[in-house]
Amino acid sequence: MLISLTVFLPLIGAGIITALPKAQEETAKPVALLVSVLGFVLSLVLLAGYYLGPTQGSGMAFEVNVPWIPAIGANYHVGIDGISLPLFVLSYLLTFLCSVYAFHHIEEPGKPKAFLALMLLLQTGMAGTFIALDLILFFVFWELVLVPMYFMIAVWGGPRREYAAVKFFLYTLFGSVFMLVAFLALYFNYPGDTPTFDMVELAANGGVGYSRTFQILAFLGIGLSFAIKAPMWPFHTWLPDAHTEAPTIGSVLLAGVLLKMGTYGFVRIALPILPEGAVFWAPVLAVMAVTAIIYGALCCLAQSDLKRLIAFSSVGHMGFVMLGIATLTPTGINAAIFGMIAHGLITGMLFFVVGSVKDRYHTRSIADIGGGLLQTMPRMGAVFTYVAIASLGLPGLAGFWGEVFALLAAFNPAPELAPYLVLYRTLMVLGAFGTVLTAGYFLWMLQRVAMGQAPERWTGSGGAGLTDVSVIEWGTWTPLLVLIIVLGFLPFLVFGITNADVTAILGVFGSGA
Amino acid sequence: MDVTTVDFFALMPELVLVSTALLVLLVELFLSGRRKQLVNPLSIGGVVGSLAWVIALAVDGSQRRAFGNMFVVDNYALLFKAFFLLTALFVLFLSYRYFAEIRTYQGEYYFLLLSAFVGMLLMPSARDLVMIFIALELVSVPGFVMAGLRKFDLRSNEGALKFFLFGVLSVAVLLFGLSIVYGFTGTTDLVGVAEGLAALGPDNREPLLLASMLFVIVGFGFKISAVPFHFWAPDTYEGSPIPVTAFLSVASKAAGFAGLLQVCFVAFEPLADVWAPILGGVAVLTMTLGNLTALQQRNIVRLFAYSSVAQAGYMLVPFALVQPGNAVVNGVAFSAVMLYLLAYAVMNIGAFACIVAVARQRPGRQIADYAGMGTHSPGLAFGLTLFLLSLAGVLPIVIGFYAKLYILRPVVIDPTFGGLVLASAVVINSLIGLYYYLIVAKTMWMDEATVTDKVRPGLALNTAIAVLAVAVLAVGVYPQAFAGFAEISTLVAAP
Amino acid sequence: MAAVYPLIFAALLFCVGVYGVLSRRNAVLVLMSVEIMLASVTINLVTFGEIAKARGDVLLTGQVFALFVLAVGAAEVGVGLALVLLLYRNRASVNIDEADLMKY
Amino acid sequence: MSDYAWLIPALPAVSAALIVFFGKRLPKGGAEVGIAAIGLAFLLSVGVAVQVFSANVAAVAQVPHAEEEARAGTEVAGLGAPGGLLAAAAEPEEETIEIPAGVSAFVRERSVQLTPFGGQYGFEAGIRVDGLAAMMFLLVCFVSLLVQIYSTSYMQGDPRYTWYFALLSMFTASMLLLVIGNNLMLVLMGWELVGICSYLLIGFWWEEKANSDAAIKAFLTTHLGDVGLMVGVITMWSLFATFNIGEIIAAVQAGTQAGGAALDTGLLTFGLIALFIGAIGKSAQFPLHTWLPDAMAGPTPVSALIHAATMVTAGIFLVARLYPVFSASATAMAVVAVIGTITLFMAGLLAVVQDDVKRVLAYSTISQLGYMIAALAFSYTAGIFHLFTHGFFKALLFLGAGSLIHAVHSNNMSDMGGLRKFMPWTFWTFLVGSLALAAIPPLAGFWSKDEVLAGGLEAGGYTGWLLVVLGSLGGMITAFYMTRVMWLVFAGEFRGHGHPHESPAAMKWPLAVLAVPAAVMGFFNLPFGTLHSRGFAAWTLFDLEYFTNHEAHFFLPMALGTTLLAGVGIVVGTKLYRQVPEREPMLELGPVSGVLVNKFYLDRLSTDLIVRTLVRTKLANAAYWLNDHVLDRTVFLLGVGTAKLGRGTYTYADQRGIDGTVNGLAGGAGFLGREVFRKFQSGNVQLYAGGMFAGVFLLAVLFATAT
Repeated sequence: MLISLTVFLPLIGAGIITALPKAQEETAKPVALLVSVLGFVLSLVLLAGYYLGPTQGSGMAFEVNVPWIPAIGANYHVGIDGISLPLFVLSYLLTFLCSVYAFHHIEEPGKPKAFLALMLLLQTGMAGTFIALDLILFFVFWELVLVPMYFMIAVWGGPRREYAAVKFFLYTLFGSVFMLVAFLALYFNYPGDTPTFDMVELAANGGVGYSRTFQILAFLGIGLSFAIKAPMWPFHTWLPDAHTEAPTIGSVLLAGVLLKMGTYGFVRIALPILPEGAVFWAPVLAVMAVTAIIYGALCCLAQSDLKRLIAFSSVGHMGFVMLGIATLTPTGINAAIFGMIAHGLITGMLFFVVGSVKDRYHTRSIADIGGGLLQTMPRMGAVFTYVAIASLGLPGLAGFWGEVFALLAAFNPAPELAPYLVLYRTLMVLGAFGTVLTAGYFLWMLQRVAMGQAPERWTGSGGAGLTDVSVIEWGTWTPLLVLIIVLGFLPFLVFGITNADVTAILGVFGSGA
Repeated sequence: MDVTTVDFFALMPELVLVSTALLVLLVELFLSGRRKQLVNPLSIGGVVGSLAWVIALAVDGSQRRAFGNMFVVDNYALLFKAFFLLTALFVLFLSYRYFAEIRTYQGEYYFLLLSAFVGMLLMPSARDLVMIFIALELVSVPGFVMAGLRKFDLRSNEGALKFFLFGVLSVAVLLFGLSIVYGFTGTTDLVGVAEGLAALGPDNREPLLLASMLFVIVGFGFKISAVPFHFWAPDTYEGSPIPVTAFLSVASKAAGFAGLLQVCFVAFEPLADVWAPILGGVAVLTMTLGNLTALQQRNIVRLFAYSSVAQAGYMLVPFALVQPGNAVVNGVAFSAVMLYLLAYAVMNIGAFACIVAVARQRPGRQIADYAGMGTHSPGLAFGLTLFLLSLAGVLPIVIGFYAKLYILRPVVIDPTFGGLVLASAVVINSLIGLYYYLIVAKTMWMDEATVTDKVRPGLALNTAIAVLAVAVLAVGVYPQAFAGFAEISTLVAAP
Repeated sequence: MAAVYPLIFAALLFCVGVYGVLSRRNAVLVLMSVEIMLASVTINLVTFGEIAKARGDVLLTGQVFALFVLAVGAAEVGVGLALVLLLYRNRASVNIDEADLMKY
Repeated sequence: MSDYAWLIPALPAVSAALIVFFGKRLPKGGAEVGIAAIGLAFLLSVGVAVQVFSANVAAVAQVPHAEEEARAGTEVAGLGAPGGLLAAAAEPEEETIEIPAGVSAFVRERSVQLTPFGGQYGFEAGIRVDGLAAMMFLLVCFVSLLVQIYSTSYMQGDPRYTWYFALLSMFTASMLLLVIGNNLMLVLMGWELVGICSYLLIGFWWEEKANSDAAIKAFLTTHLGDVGLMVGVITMWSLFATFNIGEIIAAVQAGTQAGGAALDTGLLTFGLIALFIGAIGKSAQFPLHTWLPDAMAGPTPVSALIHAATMVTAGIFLVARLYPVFSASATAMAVVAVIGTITLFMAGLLAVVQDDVKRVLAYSTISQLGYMIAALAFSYTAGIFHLFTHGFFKALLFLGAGSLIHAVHSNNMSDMGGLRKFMPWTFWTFLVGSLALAAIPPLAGFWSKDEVLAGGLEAGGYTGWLLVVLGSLGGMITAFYMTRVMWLVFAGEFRGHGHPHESPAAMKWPLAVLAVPAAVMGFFNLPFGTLHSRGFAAWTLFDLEYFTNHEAHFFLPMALGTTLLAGVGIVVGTKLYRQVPEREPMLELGPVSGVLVNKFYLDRLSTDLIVRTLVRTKLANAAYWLNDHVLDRTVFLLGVGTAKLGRGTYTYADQRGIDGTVNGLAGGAGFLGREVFRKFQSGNVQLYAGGMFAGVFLLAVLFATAT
């Protein structure tokens, strides 16, 4: 019961906010803050409950299984386990921080009422996807997320917002339609007697009864949708547009949580339910993942717009996450989940900083800023340098573990992938080389933005607008900064939670090294 | 089969409606000035009365026959009658303020509308080719006149003229086909025709017989504005008053489908392997052409004209999946068409209600007029956005999505190659469709408002929009209610 | 007399009607050609009615159907002429080609 | 005592955090916190060193000494006859001395087991203190302490004074973490942290683009090496299913892989070479050395600490730490030797033609590092002893250079000259440092470099001889360029502007303190008999059995030979630079032969022969040109190239390719709708009817054929 309350609380909050009379537009902000704080606290309670409660930190907890559409056998089956818990808490944390950030930072058409209602609706969609254990329920939450994000980009976005919003909407939707067809096919060809949409049951069945070609085709359908969402290499062209045009809070949530829905989908649905399909497609995923790392880095080198650069950087980072998943080993999947959390924190933080820099400089182009951020705004420059270094995967900060263990897993993938061992090892070396490229473009960006002499148009009179980090911003950023270090030094905080369930869910792949 | 016996109880809904129509015509003569508007509540009373009778027949539950088996009242017929009467109710809500303002021919309009609805009530109960022809004509002819009611507007009578010529032409073709089918099978009763065709067997299928079947389908093709026969739709929709457009796009199309359902699923069922793939081709053509042309429209009514053409394409998909003799798939396909019709009616009338509301203050009917509506009249904008998203049928929180899901179910039960092609066509077309529906939503919410006075739809329209919006959302969240209709509407299992 | 002759005659009449609809400029003449098509249908029906009567169909459905067709045809012509009159009054010409105000 | 060893890295880390948060408010701007912390750490490391060294010496004492005297005897015999030089080398020494059970080199390991994460192996963070680590503690803490004291005055008045000290403490902490870590993952962590600290320190004055360019170049080149390290660590893990160094060494010595299977030497060599690539990157060896000279852009104390004593030695430390694993694969050892030798010779040449005093020292560091790497290929003690002594006198030279620059405000030697009169302290300490570097007995450099060559000679074989020949030549070149520096900087009249003055006390005293070990340190590792078993070699031994079999040898003729070569280097240097300093730029341009010709009256045979072969072949300039245009160019092109490649992929593949198709599809749908279907709606009803009948006709045809 608690879990449904946590998920639908933001929805109720959104309802309350829309009900607010137009006169008190400003009161929407405290209400949104209150709702998101409550949501975050509840998610922490779930975290604690998961650990201390009966399940002792492994297996499914807080399960609710109530018939929803008996006609097609879809029921409201929700639950949380080691894999979905970290992402679930991350989504609540980011929404809480965004609602704090929203006090001063809503883009020009203002209208905080509508904006915050959309944000909370987005939060329900995101949280729902992570706890849904029924394919149709998962699909509903998966689609639900699109509408608020579409409006967020389309109304509060940058100059090319309409193009970006429509592209984002249609692109993701195109993928999800194939996913729906695959879900239906799964349902109707269920070998057991009573066809079901229940993920847990399908995972337990482990693909037995589905023919190999069926599994390959179904994996293609489902995989395509997830590949578009977690932008994998050929399907990523919506991400840079969506990010550059989205408002700051929009891109934080988009990068922080929405991208993870795709990779989470792979771990939760694609791999356990269609093992043979997974084994067939794994090398292709691995190749696409490493291309994403190299390709993303190369594109970053060519960027002149700061936000677009960070968007491409998340294509690279998600490449590492997908490489981890493509190895089909417990180490790989653990590394992938850790990578998701780390990427959520770091890239979310990067977007916050870039958003604040844009608010002050009123431009995102690196040439216009012309460097000297450390001079005009020392603290902002320091935070920016810190997060950029965290993002390039410095050990001791969160970014490192996800990457290094993904590479480690890639060196010896699951036994089923033995014929591809040489391919995986060359991919691993290429991926490792990718970290150099990543370091390259981040440091080059740092040099052009943070270091160097600040051009005179920003110093003296021009620099009046460049106030350093405000209290609101500190309030939003400190939790993230602290978490990046904490996770950097104590990676087992996340690994401890995910390990048990990942080993369980991957049982079907034999004992991956 | 005694032709003369008349079971009045079965005919009551139709009789009540006919008497109200005549009463309306007479009463309107004696009313003058503003009090002419009273005619609208009178006709609403008539419709409600007829609805009461339909419910009474449903409660009574027995299957009644009249006119020597030409007129049958069973649960399929009753469901459709209830559906038509509800649509009538909402069309009346729409037209209450519209016709009050243009102050012309109120009496005639309501008389024609009610007579058309009488025709629609006859259609589902008609189990005889003659009766189907008469019902079809009874629906079409008032339509021709209503389309031309805005006498002062050249576009209106041009649209009506086109509608008339196309209508008459296709009826002629239909009749020619019917005559030949009668010639082959010697009877006009649907079940009799089916037995006649089955007796012919698969080997000696005369090309003439197949051609005649085609002519019959052409007649209905016109009514539901499938592609080769849709040319009249955009011009007529644009020309006629908006409530009439709503009537044409929902009610008369539904009547067309009801007729087509009975003819195809009962009469021509043995030859299904001939006409099913061809209807499939027509369906894909209709969808694609309708959606692609709609992409370019600037006038909101013409956009909805093409959108209703496209929706007709979606509704034709189950027809393409019929397999001779396979009762399971046919049953599911039959109920799929029924359900999509219900959903389509709810969505389309809701959308037209909003268009009527806006058209009163911005007669230009251009999409650009809707700019910035999100700011000055958010309620209406939210309603219209909801209907648009539902028409697009891609998001799972609205009725449109489940309607499309049901169309695809027969495909998934036993996936044939043709079925898969149709499914992907529906998917791609929904995406194209989503684009132009989103464009309208976008202009409402994102563009700067050129005209900023608040749109006040007035009580009748507001209630209509609100009720329909709630229906769209309710079914979206809890589709179980929607699925319930599927079971009781299987005519195929009934005969 | 063999039933095939009236049928062929009806088919030919139907083609004449179709030609008339497609080629005539004047709206009234188009209406006339539609009436021709309806006439051909009635011939068809009556012929088939005869054949069915020979086979023992006591209800003469064919002939009854023909009567209905005639009645409905008359109604249609009435409505059609009203609309053509309306067009004439607004545009002082019944030339169909001019009636293309609404395009694309 | 060694149980508290984990405090050593912890102290500077805590001080770094304190300075970052509270530095600004402290009276001395956080410097005192830094110095106090590193001072404490130094004391602790001395304590640990004493405990470890005495334990090692005790262990050595327990090994039976019968053979000790016998061997000493053979050496003395070899002393007289020059032939003996070769004989000693060829005579294999086979008798193995068995080690009493229970006696082993001092290794103290304590670790914290963190909950197991993914898969079946646990992740443990722990410390591993042994002779090598103790030695490194001493070196790092001592040099870091002196550099921080030196910096209090050198960095006086810098706007980011506090941030500088925070960075220094952070750097020292990560270096010590690297040294103390007991598993490869911790080493990797320390490794990259040290890399980022050096990036921040090199780019400390990031106002000028040149500095941040140098910093990026340094970080990227070392990061390229780190990729090798990462691949190596992962290969080790896949071989032994553990990161723990102790377990890996044990497994290699037992010759077994993770599941007890026989060791796959192919994969092991691949892993070791990958690890060595990491070492090449970090210790600026042959292909990846281009970043070190540019890294001089950072403040000089930073160069002293990082680019002389500590960070650059990380590569050598890694090889030493995994020495048994490296020695298990002969090919890996050969690669180590070859790379080391090439670097030492090539860097030496480059040092000759530098005008900037810091660049001279930088190239000399690269060449000395080459010595250490090459030495490690043959004898463990030689390598790390040279590391130890080099750390001291190179730090001394850098700090000396720092005070020169501080006084003259310019790096180039052309602005210096005649500073002997103005800066006596710096002069004398600088002299001690350069003599030690030039390997003049009895200073530290002589003993460690001799140990290196002795190791090479004793091992013999192709690479051994390569080391001996190039090593001794390298020694001569080192002596030559150091004398050149001495003369250009301290002799003649002052050529710069302004008036140079002796450095303040805070800079003078560290120089003096460093001069002592530079001079004295050599005596700790005398290769004679009993002294050896109680000296440096015993202190830092990692494996008793290895220690007993690899006795240190002192080949007098070899030692004499190298000293003679060094003397020749000095004489030639003085000849060239004593009285003609103003024509110095001539030499760099390369027409040195012209200069030589004017000096006919010089002693033709020795100087011409050596100088002509050295300079006329323009070897130095060629090397420098090669380095600048070929290697640097490739790295630059790599950078620019990737940027261009990046722009290419972005515009063509991404925007035109994939995005283009997507927009194309949308545009196509729009076109189809606009141009084709819309036109069907022509407004003429007869055309409609025509269209309808065409459709009907088409359908009829389909119907007819359908049967």
